[in-house]
Amino acid sequence: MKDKKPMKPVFKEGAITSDFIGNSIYKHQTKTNIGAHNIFLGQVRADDINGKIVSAIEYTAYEDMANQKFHEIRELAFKKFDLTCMHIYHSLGTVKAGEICLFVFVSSPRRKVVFKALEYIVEAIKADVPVFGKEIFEDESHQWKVNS
Amino acid sequence: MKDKKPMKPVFKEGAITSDFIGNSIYKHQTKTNIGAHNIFLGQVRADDINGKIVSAIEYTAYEDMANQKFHEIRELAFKKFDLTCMHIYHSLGTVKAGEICLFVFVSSPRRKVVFKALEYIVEAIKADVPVFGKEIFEDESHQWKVNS
Amino acid sequence: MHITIKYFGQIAEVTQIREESFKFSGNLVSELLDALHLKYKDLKNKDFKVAQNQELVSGDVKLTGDDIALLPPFAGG
Amino acid sequence: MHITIKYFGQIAEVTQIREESFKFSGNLVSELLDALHLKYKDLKNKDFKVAQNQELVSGDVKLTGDDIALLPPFAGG
Repeated sequence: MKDKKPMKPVFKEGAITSDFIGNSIYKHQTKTNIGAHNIFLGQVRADDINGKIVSAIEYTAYEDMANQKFHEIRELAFKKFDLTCMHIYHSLGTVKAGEICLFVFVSSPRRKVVFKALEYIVEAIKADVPVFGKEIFEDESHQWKVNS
Repeated sequence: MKDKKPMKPVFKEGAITSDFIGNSIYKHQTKTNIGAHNIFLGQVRADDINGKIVSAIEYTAYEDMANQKFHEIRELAFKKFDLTCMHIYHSLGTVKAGEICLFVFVSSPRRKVVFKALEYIVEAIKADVPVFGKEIFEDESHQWKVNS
Repeated sequence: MHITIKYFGQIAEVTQIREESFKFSGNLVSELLDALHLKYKDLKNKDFKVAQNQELVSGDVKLTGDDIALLPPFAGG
Repeated sequence: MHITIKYFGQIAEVTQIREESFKFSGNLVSELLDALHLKYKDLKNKDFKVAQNQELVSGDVKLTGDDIALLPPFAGG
């Protein structure tokens, strides 16, 4: 049935700031068995869709299921790859074009594994986590984002 | 013969700070055609080698050739991958265990390409750039680092 | 039985509610979907997956009484 | 001719200098290396590559008069 281990919080209200990311990197400098970090950042694009420009994405999620899926992705990644640590943060609510909505951070003693692990985790998030994105245009109309 | 385009400075004296990395991320938030960033960080490990602990690595380089190689890696990566931007920073001099000595940052409209590009660039740096690392132990003896 | 049904994203735009307790006597997920399509005509133009108790299920799965969610295409990251 | 030779890392530990102007009358990189091995006996235990004008070269390449560098194993990143 459901895994009962404590889950790390993933969702953050609004954009993920560069200060938050810098600080997260800083905290890993005490872990002196780490030799390689790999970080993925998803940033909201100001896409031009038939002449209308995306100004922001408003994220919602089926939070209970999403947290469960993030947890499963996390557990499986630790099983598959020799990682020292892993952090996942995803925005909820409004994230403006140019701002960061996804921050995935993996660390390992050696580099080869972090590349594989990071891509695996990001692809799993895109495919398996019930997060929904409403692309808001500058004229306040909207369309729904679909991952490709 | 040698490429005469201007080269971006890569080497930095001492460790690369988390503030510098955070600030570099911040500067990309005006580039609203970017959808995905991928960042590699090399961190100095406090390896235990026959009971002696690495406390720092002292980096030197054949700087002219290294800058040329970084430039070639950069040009080739832009040719091979659809990247919006790319930044490479490498330390010279002393970097203590836990501190960051390599910062590679690639950005693209879409995510698939950043994973491939980042791994390509990091492996090319490790293989082709004449940088040398003296691992300093806590008792001030040393050995020379070799990339694996 | 009464089943709690949750709607998200563009599906919630169709239903105009995010959650409801739906009285239903059928056995299968597909039967529940038929009933929902009758109630919300515009669902037929929408792409969505169904989760029961937070796991994706296909139409031939039996209803357990756990929460059902109608999930439009995922767009995380 | 006089060739500028640069030494790095553990090779500079052997030679005790980082750079020298070396007077030499041979034609090939391998001949220059033979002369350097005579001058610096401990080079024979060391692993290194040779660059001429900042490009790696093998022993059978002709000397051009450009800078030669003896490069121990790379350890960037």
